[in-house]
Amino acid sequence: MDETILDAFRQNGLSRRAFLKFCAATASLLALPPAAAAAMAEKLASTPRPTVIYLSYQECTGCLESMTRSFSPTIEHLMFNSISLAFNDTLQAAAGEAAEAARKEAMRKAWGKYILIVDGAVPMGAGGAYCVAAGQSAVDDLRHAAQGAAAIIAVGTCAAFGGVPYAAPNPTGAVPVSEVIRDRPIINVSGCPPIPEVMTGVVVYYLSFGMPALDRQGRPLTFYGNTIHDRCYRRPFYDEGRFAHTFDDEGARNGWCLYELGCKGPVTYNACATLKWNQGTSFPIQSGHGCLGCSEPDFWDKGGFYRPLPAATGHWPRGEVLGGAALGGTVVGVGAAALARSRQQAAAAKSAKEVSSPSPKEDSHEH
Amino acid sequence: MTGTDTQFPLELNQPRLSIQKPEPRYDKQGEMADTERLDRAMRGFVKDFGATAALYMESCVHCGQCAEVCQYYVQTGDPKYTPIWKLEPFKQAYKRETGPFAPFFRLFNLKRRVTVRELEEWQELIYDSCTQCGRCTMVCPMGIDIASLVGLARHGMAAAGLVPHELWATVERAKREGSPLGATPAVLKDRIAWLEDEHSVEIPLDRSQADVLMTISSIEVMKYPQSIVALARIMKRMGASWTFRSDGYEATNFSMFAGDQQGQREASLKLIEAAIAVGASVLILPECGHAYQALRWQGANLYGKPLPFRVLQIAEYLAEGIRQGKLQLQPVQSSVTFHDPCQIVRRGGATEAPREVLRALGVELREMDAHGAYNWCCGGGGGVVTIHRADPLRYKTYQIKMQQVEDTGAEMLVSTCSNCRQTFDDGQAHFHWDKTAQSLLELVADHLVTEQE
Amino acid sequence: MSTETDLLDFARGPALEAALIILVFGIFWRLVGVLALRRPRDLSEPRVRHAWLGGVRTIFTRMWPRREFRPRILHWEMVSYVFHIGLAVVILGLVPHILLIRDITGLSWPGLPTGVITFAAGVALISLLALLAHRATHPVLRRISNFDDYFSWLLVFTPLLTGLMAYYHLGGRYEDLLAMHMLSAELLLAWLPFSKLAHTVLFLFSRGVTGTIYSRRGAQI
Amino acid sequence: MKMLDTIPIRPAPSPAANAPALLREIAAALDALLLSGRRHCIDLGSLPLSTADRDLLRETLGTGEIRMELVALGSSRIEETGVPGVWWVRHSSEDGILLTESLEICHVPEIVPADTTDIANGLQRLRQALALRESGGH
Repeated sequence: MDETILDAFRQNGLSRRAFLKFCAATASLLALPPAAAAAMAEKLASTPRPTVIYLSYQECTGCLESMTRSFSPTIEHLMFNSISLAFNDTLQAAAGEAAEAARKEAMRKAWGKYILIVDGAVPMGAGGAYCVAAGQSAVDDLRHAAQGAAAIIAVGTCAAFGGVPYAAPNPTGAVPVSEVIRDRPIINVSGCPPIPEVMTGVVVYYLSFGMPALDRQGRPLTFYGNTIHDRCYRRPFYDEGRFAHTFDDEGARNGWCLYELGCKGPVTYNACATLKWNQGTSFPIQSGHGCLGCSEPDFWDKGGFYRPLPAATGHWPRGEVLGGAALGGTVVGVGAAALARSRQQAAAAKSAKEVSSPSPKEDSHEH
Repeated sequence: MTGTDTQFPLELNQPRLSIQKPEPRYDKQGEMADTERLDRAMRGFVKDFGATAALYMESCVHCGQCAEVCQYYVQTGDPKYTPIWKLEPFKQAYKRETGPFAPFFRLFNLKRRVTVRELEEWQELIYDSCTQCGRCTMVCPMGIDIASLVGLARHGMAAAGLVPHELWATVERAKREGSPLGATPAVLKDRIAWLEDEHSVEIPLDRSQADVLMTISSIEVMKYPQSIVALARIMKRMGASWTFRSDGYEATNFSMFAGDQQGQREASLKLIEAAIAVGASVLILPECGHAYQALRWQGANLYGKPLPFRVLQIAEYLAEGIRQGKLQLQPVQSSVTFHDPCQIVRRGGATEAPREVLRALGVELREMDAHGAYNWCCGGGGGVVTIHRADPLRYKTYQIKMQQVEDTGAEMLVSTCSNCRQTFDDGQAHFHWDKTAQSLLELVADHLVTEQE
Repeated sequence: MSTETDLLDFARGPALEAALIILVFGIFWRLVGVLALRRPRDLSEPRVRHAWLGGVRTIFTRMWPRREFRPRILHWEMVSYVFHIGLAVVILGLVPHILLIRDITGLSWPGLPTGVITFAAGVALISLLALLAHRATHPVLRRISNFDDYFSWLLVFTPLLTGLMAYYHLGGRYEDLLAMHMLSAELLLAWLPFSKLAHTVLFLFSRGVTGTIYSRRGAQI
Repeated sequence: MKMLDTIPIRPAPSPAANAPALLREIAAALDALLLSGRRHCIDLGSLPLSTADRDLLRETLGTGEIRMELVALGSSRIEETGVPGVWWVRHSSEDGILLTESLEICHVPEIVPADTTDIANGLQRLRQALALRESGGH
């Protein structure tokens, strides 16, 4: 198993030129400085091909669907040239007990060194009974697999932040991977789904340079370092104050900013605006729809996809609540005034008594 | 003399110029415990607080602009003369006692109780250094009528016996004798008889019925008797049915300055009742600023119902006479500048009447740079002119006025308030100035078209 | 799940609601508490009828100092104006603000380019600093200023600063800065009714009352 | 109901904003190449380039003398521009999708010269072929 990645390339009949091209394309994708392509080439040329275990829990397979559409580096390159994908329910040919046996064997051989990719949230409710495969609950399975992992990549918002299963009312008690595993490095690759090139890119980056720099949400800064808003081609319209107010108005036709239509771009960290989707074809905002903020925690529960960002998240009845506050203020104000008036009256009465019986000292004044 | 401090004897009859730097002092009337004094101050202050005053107290944003238009701050540069600062203890008392958050402030003691010490210290600010001229009202971006609040503060000070001695003594005398300067009914009768004799004019007194009840400032009786003669000659020319009443003649109301509401009301009621007794349709106030404030604008409110007669300041009456053709005047061959008495013009609204009269006199009117509602005060209003210890400060503020008058280059200075006139005379003597303030009334009397024409 | 976005959600949700409730409650408390005090009718004979018109006029005329007063106050009045206009442009011109107002009140109007907003905010910040320096050094202002003045200053300054920082991502991530911005603005809203900042409402009443009283007397006001 | 394709969509206008800065960077890189032999690479994919930007770049740099096509993991085009030493490199995938586009400022792009191992491997294959030919040629 000590075959390097470059070796794998050569075995597949590819020249060093192809390898260099792969590195250049990947470095460009990772937005690394061009010089890093050379460094990456050097590192990958000497790095053993790692074993990857891909586990799926409460998920929709959307992330894997997305990943297989990566065009640079392609999933094929990853699988055939860069990594040894030892287990994936969906992609592998084997099934049932044969698959389980293959997985156990792969994990045993690469124990402590393999990369664990987790897709989906982990249900904790009912003792983990909401997701059981081969007689083992997802949470137990994850705990076991994590023990032998060098690093964990939590792919998709479900694995990274809980995602859809975690959304209120979270009937299965779903949690993200980071709440189950706390003693292994975890890279969160969020998104619903994540951008395909981001998923494959993160794997290549990890192989080339080890743990990437992460943001506070545990996401690689390379892809999640900027908000959609900051990289959005419609940003100039935001700055000029030109907005679409409905999806079919003049502003929408002119391609103006979708902020007023609930775009969450300003608080969403992802690479959609630069890498785009479907081989760089487009991304939601370019297609005329605001960003949902799918790579952010709790994006389902943030007050509504079409509510503008600065709008209040709560759905409280504005008129009633504020009217009630006004009424309450009025009542308290009247009360305070009534109290003040009664004190005034008491003061006036006391002063009147003093005047009607003048103090002898004041009276005895003579010149 | 119980009730006043014997260490600083009152020298009311001394010529004003003999007063040399008085020692700084706090005056107190009556013997009472500090707590009692404080209680009275707060009650006196709080009991009259209405929505308007409360609104003012709530609105200050501490911008400090009032200081920049106040003659005391402008002339001294001392921040304690900032108009709104003069109300500081009262603002605090208001917040604690009457404001909408008062129960809250009391509960948590967020606005602590004002002390008697503070009130003593503030005596100078409430009385000596505020003529209630209301210039600050005109600049306040929040429109706070600071002068009226000073009036309310004085209610509290008076109730607590914390009035400067001379002002207090003046009020006491007015209450006792019916006049602050000793113009008792007897003195008035004497004076009138003597003036009738001396100037061969008829000055009606105590007629039972008259259209016009004429009132007088005791300053005029004692210092400017020629004013009474002028009045009589003009009233005769206008053919008016008028009279003075010995039961209601004193237009000055020093109780208002001191903050003694009871006294203020009594003084006003005398005039009102006299006017009603003679069946007057018009009550004429003399050349006196605060009299206008007291009766024209506060009289009905103290009386409790609208007054059954009109209240006019003499200049307004003269202007009416001119308009109706009852007064023909000879032109005055001179340039004139007019000093607006604060309480008649800025705070009284009679801005045009005196100017109408001046126009009828054909003078060349040279307005001061700031005039009308934006005029600088002479420095003697609000009872300040009675307070001896305030003299050095008053002279400083008076310099603004002198400069203003000089800047116009007018030959003659005219006003229509004997209190201003008294302040001008005093300032003139102090600074050896060559300008004498003239009475508008006397100027008119001196320029009546002669009988034959 | 993560505290930083929770903070923003808190700012956009419960904190905003609480601030608005306190704002409305406090303003009514203060206004009614004042206006429900005794308001004796003025029995003196008015010189001018419909004096309230003068009150309304005074609300506007008192926006600018009279010629007689200008030499001594105009310069700082201008600084204060620059601040107020800058603040108004920022509050009423920035689209996110308009959206928030629309969300609460249903009212909406066109926004201004962010360049204009940034400029206005910068100008407002600088003028605020100048006003603070003025307050801290001018003898009159030093004398009459209290906790309210300085704290209110801080509460106005902070949202402006955090707003600019959020827009330019200075000193933190956008959502944190946005949360700080919203929370500081909410603190401002909650503080407003109980402080000098209530002049935003009170000025109408105090100017109007004085204008009415003196118009009634026929005085220039 | 309006047909979707009848809704007029106008692309946002985009002026050439970045090209001038890029051209200055290229000039500086050529300076460095002449002085110290240091190579430089500009990843065009990492910059927001409008059509106008591209046109300006193309127009200014012009077309040079060498045009190469590399066929490995899809095709790549390596062209010298009208400014010698400035190479326009475009890597595409097997599906013909552009993967990365860069400007390389160097004598020859690194990907062009044959690698020693590849040469050795090729030599080995050549020898095997020769041996096969010699042994089986007759």
